[in-house]
Amino acid sequence: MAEAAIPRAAEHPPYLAHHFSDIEQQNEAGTLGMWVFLVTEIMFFGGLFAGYTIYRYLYLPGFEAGSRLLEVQFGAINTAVLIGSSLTMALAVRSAQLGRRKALIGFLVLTILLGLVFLGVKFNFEWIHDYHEHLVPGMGFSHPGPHEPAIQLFFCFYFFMTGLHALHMIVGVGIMAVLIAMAARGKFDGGHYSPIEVSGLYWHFVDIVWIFLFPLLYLVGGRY
Amino acid sequence: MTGHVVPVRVYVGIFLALLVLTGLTTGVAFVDLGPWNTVAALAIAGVKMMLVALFFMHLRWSSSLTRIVVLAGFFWLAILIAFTLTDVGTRYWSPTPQGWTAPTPAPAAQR
Amino acid sequence: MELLNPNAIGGLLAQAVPRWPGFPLHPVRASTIAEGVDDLHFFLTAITLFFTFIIFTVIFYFMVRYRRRSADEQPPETITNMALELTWTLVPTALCVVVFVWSSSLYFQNSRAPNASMEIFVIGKQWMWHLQHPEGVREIDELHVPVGVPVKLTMTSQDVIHDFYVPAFRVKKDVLPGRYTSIWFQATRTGRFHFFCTQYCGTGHAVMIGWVYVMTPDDYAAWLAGGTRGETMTQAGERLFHQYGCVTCHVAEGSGRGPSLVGQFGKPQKLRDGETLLVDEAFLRRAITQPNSMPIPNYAPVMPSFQGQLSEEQILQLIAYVKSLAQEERKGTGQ
Amino acid sequence: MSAAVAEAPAATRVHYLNADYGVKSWLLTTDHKRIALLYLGTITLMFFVGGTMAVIMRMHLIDPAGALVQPATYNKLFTMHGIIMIFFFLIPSIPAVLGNFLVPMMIGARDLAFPRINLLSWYIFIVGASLALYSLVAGGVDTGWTFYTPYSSTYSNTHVIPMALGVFIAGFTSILTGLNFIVTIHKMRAPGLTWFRMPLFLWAMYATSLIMILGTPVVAITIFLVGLERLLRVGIFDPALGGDPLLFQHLFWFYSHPAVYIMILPGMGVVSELVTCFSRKKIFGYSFVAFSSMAIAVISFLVWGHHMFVSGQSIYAGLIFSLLSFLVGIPYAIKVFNWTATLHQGSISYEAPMLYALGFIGLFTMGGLTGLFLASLATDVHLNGTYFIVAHFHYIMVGGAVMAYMGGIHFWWPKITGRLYPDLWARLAAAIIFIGFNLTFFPQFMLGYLGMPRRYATYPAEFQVLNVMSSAGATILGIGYLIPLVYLFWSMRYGPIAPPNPWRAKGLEWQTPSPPPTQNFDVTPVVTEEAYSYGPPEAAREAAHG
Repeated sequence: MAEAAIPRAAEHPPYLAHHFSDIEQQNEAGTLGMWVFLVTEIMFFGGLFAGYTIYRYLYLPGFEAGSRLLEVQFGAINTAVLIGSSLTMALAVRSAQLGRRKALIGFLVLTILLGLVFLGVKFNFEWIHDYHEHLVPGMGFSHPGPHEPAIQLFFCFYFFMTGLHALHMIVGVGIMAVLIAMAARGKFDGGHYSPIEVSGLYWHFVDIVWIFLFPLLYLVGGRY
Repeated sequence: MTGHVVPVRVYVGIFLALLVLTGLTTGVAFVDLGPWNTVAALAIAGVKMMLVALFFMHLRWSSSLTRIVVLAGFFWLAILIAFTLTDVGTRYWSPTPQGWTAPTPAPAAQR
Repeated sequence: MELLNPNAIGGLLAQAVPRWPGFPLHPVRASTIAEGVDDLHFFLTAITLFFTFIIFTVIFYFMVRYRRRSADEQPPETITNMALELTWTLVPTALCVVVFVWSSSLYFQNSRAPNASMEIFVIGKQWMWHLQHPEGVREIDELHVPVGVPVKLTMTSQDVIHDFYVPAFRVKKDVLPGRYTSIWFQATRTGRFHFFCTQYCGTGHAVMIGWVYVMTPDDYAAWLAGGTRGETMTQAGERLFHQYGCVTCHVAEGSGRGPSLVGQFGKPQKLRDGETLLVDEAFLRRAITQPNSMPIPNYAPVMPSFQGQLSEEQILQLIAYVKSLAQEERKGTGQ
Repeated sequence: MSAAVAEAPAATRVHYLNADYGVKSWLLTTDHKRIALLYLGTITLMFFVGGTMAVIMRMHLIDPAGALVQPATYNKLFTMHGIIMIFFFLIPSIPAVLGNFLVPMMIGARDLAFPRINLLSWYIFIVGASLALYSLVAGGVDTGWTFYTPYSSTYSNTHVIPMALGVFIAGFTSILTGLNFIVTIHKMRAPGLTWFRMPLFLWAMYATSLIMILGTPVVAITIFLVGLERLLRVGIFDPALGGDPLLFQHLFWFYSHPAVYIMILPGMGVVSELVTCFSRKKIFGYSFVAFSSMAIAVISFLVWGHHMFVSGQSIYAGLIFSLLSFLVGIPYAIKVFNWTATLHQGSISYEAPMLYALGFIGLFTMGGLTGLFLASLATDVHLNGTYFIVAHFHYIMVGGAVMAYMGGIHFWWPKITGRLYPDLWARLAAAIIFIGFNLTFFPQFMLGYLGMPRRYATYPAEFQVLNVMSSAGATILGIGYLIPLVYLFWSMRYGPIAPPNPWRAKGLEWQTPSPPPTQNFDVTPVVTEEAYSYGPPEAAREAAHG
């Protein structure tokens, strides 16, 4: 059988999968694969955004009343925290590109920390607080007032959307941990940074989802 | 063999811009602009998304195929929302907007 | 909007179809719109059979004519014929647009209930139909209507989605919980016709069927008189209007905390956010169950929601009473 | 074309089937060909599970008062039949089996872009399928495959949550498979294989993958919300909270109508391959057929409202959806006419795959044209929810997708197993299926027009004659599907050894020995000609044009 076609082990770096002809093709495939996956995520969150838009159109006063029950300062802080983690992630990708392992690990750790801060603020200061305020649908929701059913609908959306987003954050933090372990073992030294770049795309996407969630949930109809 | 490396100051610049925009959108929410509040909030969120996508996600330096994929994602989301709104939005338009007239009294009532 | 006269074109076609004894080719035509819908149906059947016939015969001809005669036979080159491609793109498109215009004009024409049509209220409940005449007669799984009189059914469901379908009248509409949907028909023949529930609604979906009895006006009047004489819907509505304290706010002269309901039904009502809605059954139902989702200018949104306290039947009776207020007001001004 | 590969007898040559043995080699394989066979086994099992339910239902409907089962059981039967046949057989059938096997080979690659994700999709499919089977064994679901709320979320007391979870998980199979195909077709084509030299099967796979990745997530989140609403007793579809019952239908049909195209588009890709190979001619209007696949992928997302014409949707939205539903039919007309024109002046041979392809064209034409009745508002009011709809979508799915799937399995069987099946039996089975199918579903068109509603366990007596005819057809159809099961298994052991290219077809997949080696091609092929270059050989054509 002709061996020339299949690159021999010498020019066959460990991270080049057998079915790709060269590293360029593998990287492009990885990036395109992640972007296509992010499109499926846009549609996945899209189902909830569509439902939110319809009910906001139908019950605007109720949604505005529901939105005012949320603390906007925690939302703003969380947005800033997440944008910060996007910065550290971008810097992590950059240091991976330049092959600086220590900086890469440092920025990845920073990204995880900021992610955990976001989840901490979300869980301790918002969800627990809402639970005590009886604002969690299905767990003793009661908010007597004119728009009671519409407010409950709003909180259904609030918990579904932020819950799904938090789930994606947890998965992202898990990915970062794996990357740190691999980086520590020097897997990304030889200029092979595609896994970092792809995880970065995922993380930035989760940040973009929150960039839309924050105004739609916290600022709908204004705070005056 | 590295992809496009972006200088740190560009990243930090984008980061600060995003923080400013977050502050802006929160601030604008405290000003009563009526329906314009929603438009402002979404516009600012759109600008922030473009910043993150173009610079942090390197969309600005990536192939046109990737850009088409991203646009397709948002276009399909727009299809879902727009077509559902065509139903919800026009549901209570009664086909004949003229008023209602009492039914001719049923035959029994005449006798 | 009536570009094509649906009845003229299809009429000829319908006559051409032979009447098979005992093996009905089309369901009984017992309402004014049945003719038009059947004509469109036959036109579409004709298109289907025509194109199917073309495709089948061309394929059979090619199969016989160009069957492989020797193992390594070499057929000539395929030449792309742009003209042919365009014809079988534009012709189907044109056909589709024609059928679209015809069916949409027919549909819009059929979707408008004539003005003074007789009103009947239908409540779908898991696996039975309550049908209520304004005169107070209540029927289960049966509907008596006079022939030749347009009848408008205002329908709602107490639990899941049902669907009221009378094949003979070619009318069908889902019956939704929490909302009114309506259909209308004008029977053209007396007799007994099936009605079905055609939206899956659980175990008894298949037994949620019944009969529409179309009677001559005299028989209908006799039946109506003989029916169980309870209070009419309007009287029941008035009783509820007082029992639930509506009268304390909705004072007739308009001096109460709520707007006066006299003469309101059927008129457009401007909401606080500028939208104008026609005050019809759906508007009143939303006002009763979710009063604050539709704030009225210069009235405080203090009305409590009656969601859950009033049954669907009671809401319908209240609406019938509010309609009667509009009727009296007109009669008052009429004299 | 690359030089003909030196042919060593299959028994001694190393190919993907005998390269490795043992259960681990199958359960941990990342070879797209083995994963395709894993899918083949799984969905064949699911097909016969769903099929038995269909036969029971048809036997039940012989008697207007219901001959076999209680109404509650009948409701579970048609629900499970729908769910298993759609989510666990039809949607994965051609993309996961034939697509997985052929996409890398047709573009001259060694494997899909993400082999490990490919194996992960099969495991996700297994988890989803076992959840569905658990729900079936535990007592079944009676919400209809459409899961309409508020019945599915509040009123049904059957095992909706495990089934909803099963469908939710199985959705990710489609998403990951679609993602794999899109990246593979974009990034891993052989040198010289431009987009317009690709076989039309790949165009169909690409269009189907677009629908899979853009539509499936929406139904995944919708079905997840139904499960959540059952769990927490509160949710966005709850009418008591002012939830809009139509919102679920919008979100559900946004995916579920394009899902119908996920089922039929791959079938059209297969038929394009079969018609060209067995009439030994280049496809008529290649770019028209290719672009109509893409047009279908796009327009299919704009038409879902025609499922809701009578559901209380506003009549203005109905107008928009009706016009677009008419326009989505045009690309199908183009495809059917182009296939028919391909037969012109061809040299047509009638092996079993060709019989399935011709059957497909005929039945799909009828199925597609009856769609016009349902796209037009006035007639849809009368026909919605009746057996006319059942007949329409069975003509498309069984007459179309399953016939094409059978044709594809028979056409590539020599390449997959290296064995030839007995062609006489195969033609007999194709004929039986064609006859049984028509006898089953044509009477249902008339039942529908006469007004018999669907999903009825008992029905008025005047519909009995047509129902008995339909039940008779169902038995013939059932037998027709059993026959291939027998002779295909037989052929795996006793069938004659297949040459690399038994049908003298032109695709890249026929340039490797059958069954192909694990790495598909020893030398990555270079493509120099257009797809289906069945015409006279290169030199003769120059002379003709010279």
